[in-house]
Amino acid sequence: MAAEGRTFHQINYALGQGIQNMVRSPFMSLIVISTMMIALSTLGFLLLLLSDLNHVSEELSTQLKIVVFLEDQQDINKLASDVEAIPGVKPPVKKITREEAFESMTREQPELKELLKDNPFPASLEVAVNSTADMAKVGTEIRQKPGVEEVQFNPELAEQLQQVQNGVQLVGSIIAGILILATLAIVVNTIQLAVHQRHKEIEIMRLVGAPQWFIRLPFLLEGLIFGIFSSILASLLLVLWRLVPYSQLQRWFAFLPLPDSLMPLVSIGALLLGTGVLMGLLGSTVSVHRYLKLEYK
Amino acid sequence: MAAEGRTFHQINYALGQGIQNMVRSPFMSLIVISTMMIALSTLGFLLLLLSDLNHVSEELSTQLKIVVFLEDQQDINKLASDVEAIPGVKPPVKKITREEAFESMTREQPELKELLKDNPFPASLEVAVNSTADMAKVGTEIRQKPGVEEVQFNPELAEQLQQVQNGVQLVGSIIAGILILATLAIVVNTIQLAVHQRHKEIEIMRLVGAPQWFIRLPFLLEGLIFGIFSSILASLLLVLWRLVPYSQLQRWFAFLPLPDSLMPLVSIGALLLGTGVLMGLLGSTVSVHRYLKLEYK
Amino acid sequence: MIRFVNVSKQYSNHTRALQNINLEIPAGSFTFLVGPSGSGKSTLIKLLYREELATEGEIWVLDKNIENLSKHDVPILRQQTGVVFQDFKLLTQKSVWENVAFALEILGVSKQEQTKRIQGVLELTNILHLKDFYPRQLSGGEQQRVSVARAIVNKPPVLLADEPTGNLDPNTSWEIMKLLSKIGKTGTTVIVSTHNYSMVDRMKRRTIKLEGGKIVADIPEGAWTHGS
Amino acid sequence: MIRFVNVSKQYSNHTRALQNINLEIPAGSFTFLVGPSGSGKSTLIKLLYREELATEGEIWVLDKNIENLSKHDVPILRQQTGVVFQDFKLLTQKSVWENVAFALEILGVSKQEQTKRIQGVLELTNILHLKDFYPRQLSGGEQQRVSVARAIVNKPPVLLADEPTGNLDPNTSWEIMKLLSKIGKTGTTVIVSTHNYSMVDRMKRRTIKLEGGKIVADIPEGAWTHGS
Ligand SMILES: Nc1ncnc2c1ncn2[C@@H]1O[C@H](COP(=O)(O)OP(=O)(O)OP(=O)(O)O)[C@@H](O)[C@H]1O
Ligand SMILES: Nc1ncnc2c1ncn2[C@@H]1O[C@H](COP(=O)(O)OP(=O)(O)OP(=O)(O)O)[C@@H](O)[C@H]1O
Ligand SMILES: [Mg+2]
Ligand SMILES: [Mg+2]
Repeated sequence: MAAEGRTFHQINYALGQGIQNMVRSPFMSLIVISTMMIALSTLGFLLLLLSDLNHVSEELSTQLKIVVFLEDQQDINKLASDVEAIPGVKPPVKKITREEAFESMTREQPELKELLKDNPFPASLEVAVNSTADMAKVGTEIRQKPGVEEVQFNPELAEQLQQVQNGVQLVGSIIAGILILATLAIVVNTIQLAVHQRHKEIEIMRLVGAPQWFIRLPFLLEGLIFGIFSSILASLLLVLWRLVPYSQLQRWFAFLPLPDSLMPLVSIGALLLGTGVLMGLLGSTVSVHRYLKLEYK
Repeated sequence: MAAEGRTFHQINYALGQGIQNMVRSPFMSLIVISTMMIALSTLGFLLLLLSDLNHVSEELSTQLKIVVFLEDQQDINKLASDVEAIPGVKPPVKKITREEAFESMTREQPELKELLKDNPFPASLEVAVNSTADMAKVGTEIRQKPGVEEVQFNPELAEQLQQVQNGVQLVGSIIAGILILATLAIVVNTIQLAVHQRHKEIEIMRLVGAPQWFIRLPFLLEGLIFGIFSSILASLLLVLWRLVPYSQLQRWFAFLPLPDSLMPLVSIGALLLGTGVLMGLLGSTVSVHRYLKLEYK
Repeated sequence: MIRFVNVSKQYSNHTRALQNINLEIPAGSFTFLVGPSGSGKSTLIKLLYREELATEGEIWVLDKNIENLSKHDVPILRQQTGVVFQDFKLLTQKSVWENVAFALEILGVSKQEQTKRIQGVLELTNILHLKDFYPRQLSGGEQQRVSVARAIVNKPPVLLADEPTGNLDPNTSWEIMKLLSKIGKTGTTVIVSTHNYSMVDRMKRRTIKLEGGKIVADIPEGAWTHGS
Repeated sequence: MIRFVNVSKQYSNHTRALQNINLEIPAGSFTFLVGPSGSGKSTLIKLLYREELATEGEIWVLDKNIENLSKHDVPILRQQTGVVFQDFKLLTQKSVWENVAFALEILGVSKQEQTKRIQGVLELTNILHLKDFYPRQLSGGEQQRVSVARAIVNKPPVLLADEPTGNLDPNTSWEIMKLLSKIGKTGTTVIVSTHNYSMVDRMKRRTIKLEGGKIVADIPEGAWTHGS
């Protein structure tokens, strides 16, 4: 029991040391945190951009619609729900009755109204798909439904859009991968330099008889705190970007369906936190190890 | 004269110190150089990617052509050279004579050959433009030339492509800007940490009477060498990327006109060298200054 | 008991700092180590807490051949060995009090007990008024006394002091030396290297004289002058 | 000539290290500075090469009030002042030879002249055989002698030695002290702080005794014992 009490006391002390070290070397803490923050926010910024691009191209692809013309006297509601049931279709399917079609056509060209006695326009459905890749498949399936007069869509355009999407994703993943590696290396390097500054201290602690875990623990805690601080700061930077310059962009590119929600920031923030903490811990473990593994002569 | 001789000798010594310091702290030099290399190569990689994307979209846009049909009995060569003279046109203009048109049409649909006695196809020109933005202007100008029967092109498609190009460039510039700032900050931070390791040494040199320039010069030289080394290494990494994984990408994306040349690497390498050297010098100047500006008590 | 058996130490630059040392130091005894600059005094002391490893021979401390200690056991050896380092080796980021406390924290001594003990040694070494200062704010002699305080605060069975009065005036030196000698009387084995020959003459304790890495004299009730 | 006029020094933590010091030290003289640990000896020396600035008063060195030196002039003052630091202050990344050479490089002395002079001082301090070693490879006393060598190599008009024999055995201490005294005879103003009272007794030079930051004795042909 006494031994346990001691250990608890010691752990407490060692953790306190971590905080103390940070506070007493503000310059070093500042540099490490700012470097980590910069690396993480660059990473986060890129991930956010990719997520936005993805959103845009997805939005664009749902603007590509399959138009389904119905045979006369068909129940538009029933067909609509049939179509909605097809996998890959993004509900709701938009229904345009014969009357609505007449309305909209004559509104565009009022002179038609006089020329036409009868309503020549068929009822139709506008079907959006979840992914442009499914368009051809969905189109063919709809064509086989009873009561469908004609199906119109542009498979080449869909395919091209799909290719652009794939390209963006590929390039994005390459950049993200490289950036993740770069961030990792930079953070570990920075922490190594920071720990190197203290190698004399580590040496003295060893000479005075401090056990390895006792020396290591404060550094681990520091790494953890560095990770938490820097990732939170990086996330705040992203929120700031989203709130100010980004909304300017949205105004300029009004024709692009740029996403509005702050949702992706939550998951990116979580990712940054995870990465930051992991890198902080990893960095300090690796670096302290350098000085602890030295032979006890 | 004696004074000058001294100064030369001293400069020599101070520069030698820069080299000596690097060699005698291999760990620090390694960390600084590798961090700079990583930051610079990430930057360079991105710039390369942007230049490639630009190339691709430019190539794609020259694949969008204006087709010019000629009136009968017109001199195709003369019109072609007239058209080539229009600013914005990318020479050479491709000439398709009536015979060639007949040939190519009947090759596609052999049954035509029997149906047609006469050759109904007009001669035509295929005109590429340097920039899709010019397409409408060039098209209108060609239409006004004597002997032109009809001009066909798709201004909407051109405009869309132009928008995509603009988008890529904007996003690319934002990323590049952010990355440049991030690289700058990280490099300066790293050098600051490295110099901080030596602040005791700097202090001793000051106490022994070394003038400021004498202390500063070795650090400047070190910064310079760090910059040169790391940017050369970063450029080599880019060449490596271009030689191995990139050619794999070229094979996969055979349908995209990915550039082949190593030319952009030259300018990017030069840019990295400039950035690296500048950041190295800046970083060490700033950091040493921290310790030199301390009041002489 | 401390025992050296045929111990030699050659540094990596081929300096032969100790040559074939054989020595027995009984538990609870007090021993001076003297000799000219560079004769191997610090090296001998460094071997005892494993800052350096002997090139040859066996070194027995607290019934263990410390040349064969496992990674895990080295910190324990050092916890049982108080060392006054020739260059003090204070933690620059910690105050005087915290530097001394560190030696107790690694043993898990309770805060209450710590306060009592630290207060005690800082009074003994006459630096209690400096307890909140950092090493860089102290004079040379004050730093040296912090190093002494840290070495003795956990009452180690072995106490090694390398030139513990080099930066102290004669009166303070005498106080510190009396302190070390008193600690020796409580069962602690004390080894003190020194250049202060008037002190050695005055203390009349066993004195071992090194020269060129060899023991050239071992006088039971030593006086410097006997050795030279 | 060195002159202190009403000099006081209070450190940022309110320690009053020197109080109202008035002192004249003629050019080319040799002066001991003694006093208990923490009495202000190092502070007085630090004021003379501007490691610290006085809180009050004027300090004249080489005909200048060094309290008002411009940024540009401080390095020049330091080039004219050889200092043996109490904690040596050697450049860890440089060998013994390079450490000593550094003091000449900042003056732009030619390589040839350097070799001659460095060789000379390393012989005088008896560490020529260590010239290629780094400070961490030296014993305490050896490091101290490197610091002495660096301080005297450029024959400065002022030589300040702060406890230059604290890590040296009596024989070596005596050699070093004789060396400093000899330098004093060539017109250099020498100030030596020391705890080695037998040395002071033996040298019979002017001795200034500090206590609590005040001058409590100033004996022309001083002996420690007179002061206390
Ligand atoms: N780390 C080292 N590497 C190489 N040589 C060393 C090292 N430490 C000490 N030496 C050399 O070993 C010899 C003995 O050194 P040591 O420090 O034991 O002497 P010392 O008796 O303590 O001297 P001093 O009284 O000057 O402190 C010296 O010649 C010294 O140069
Ligand atoms: N940088 C500093 N900041 C605050 N206080 C200091 C500083 N340097 C010295 N002191 C204090 O000033 C007083 C005089 O110190 P100084 O170093 O001059 O003493 P000293 O006479 O050289 O002593 P020693 O013989 O122990 O070296 C001491 O009480 C010391 O604690
Ligand atoms: Mg020693
Ligand atoms: Mg002092």
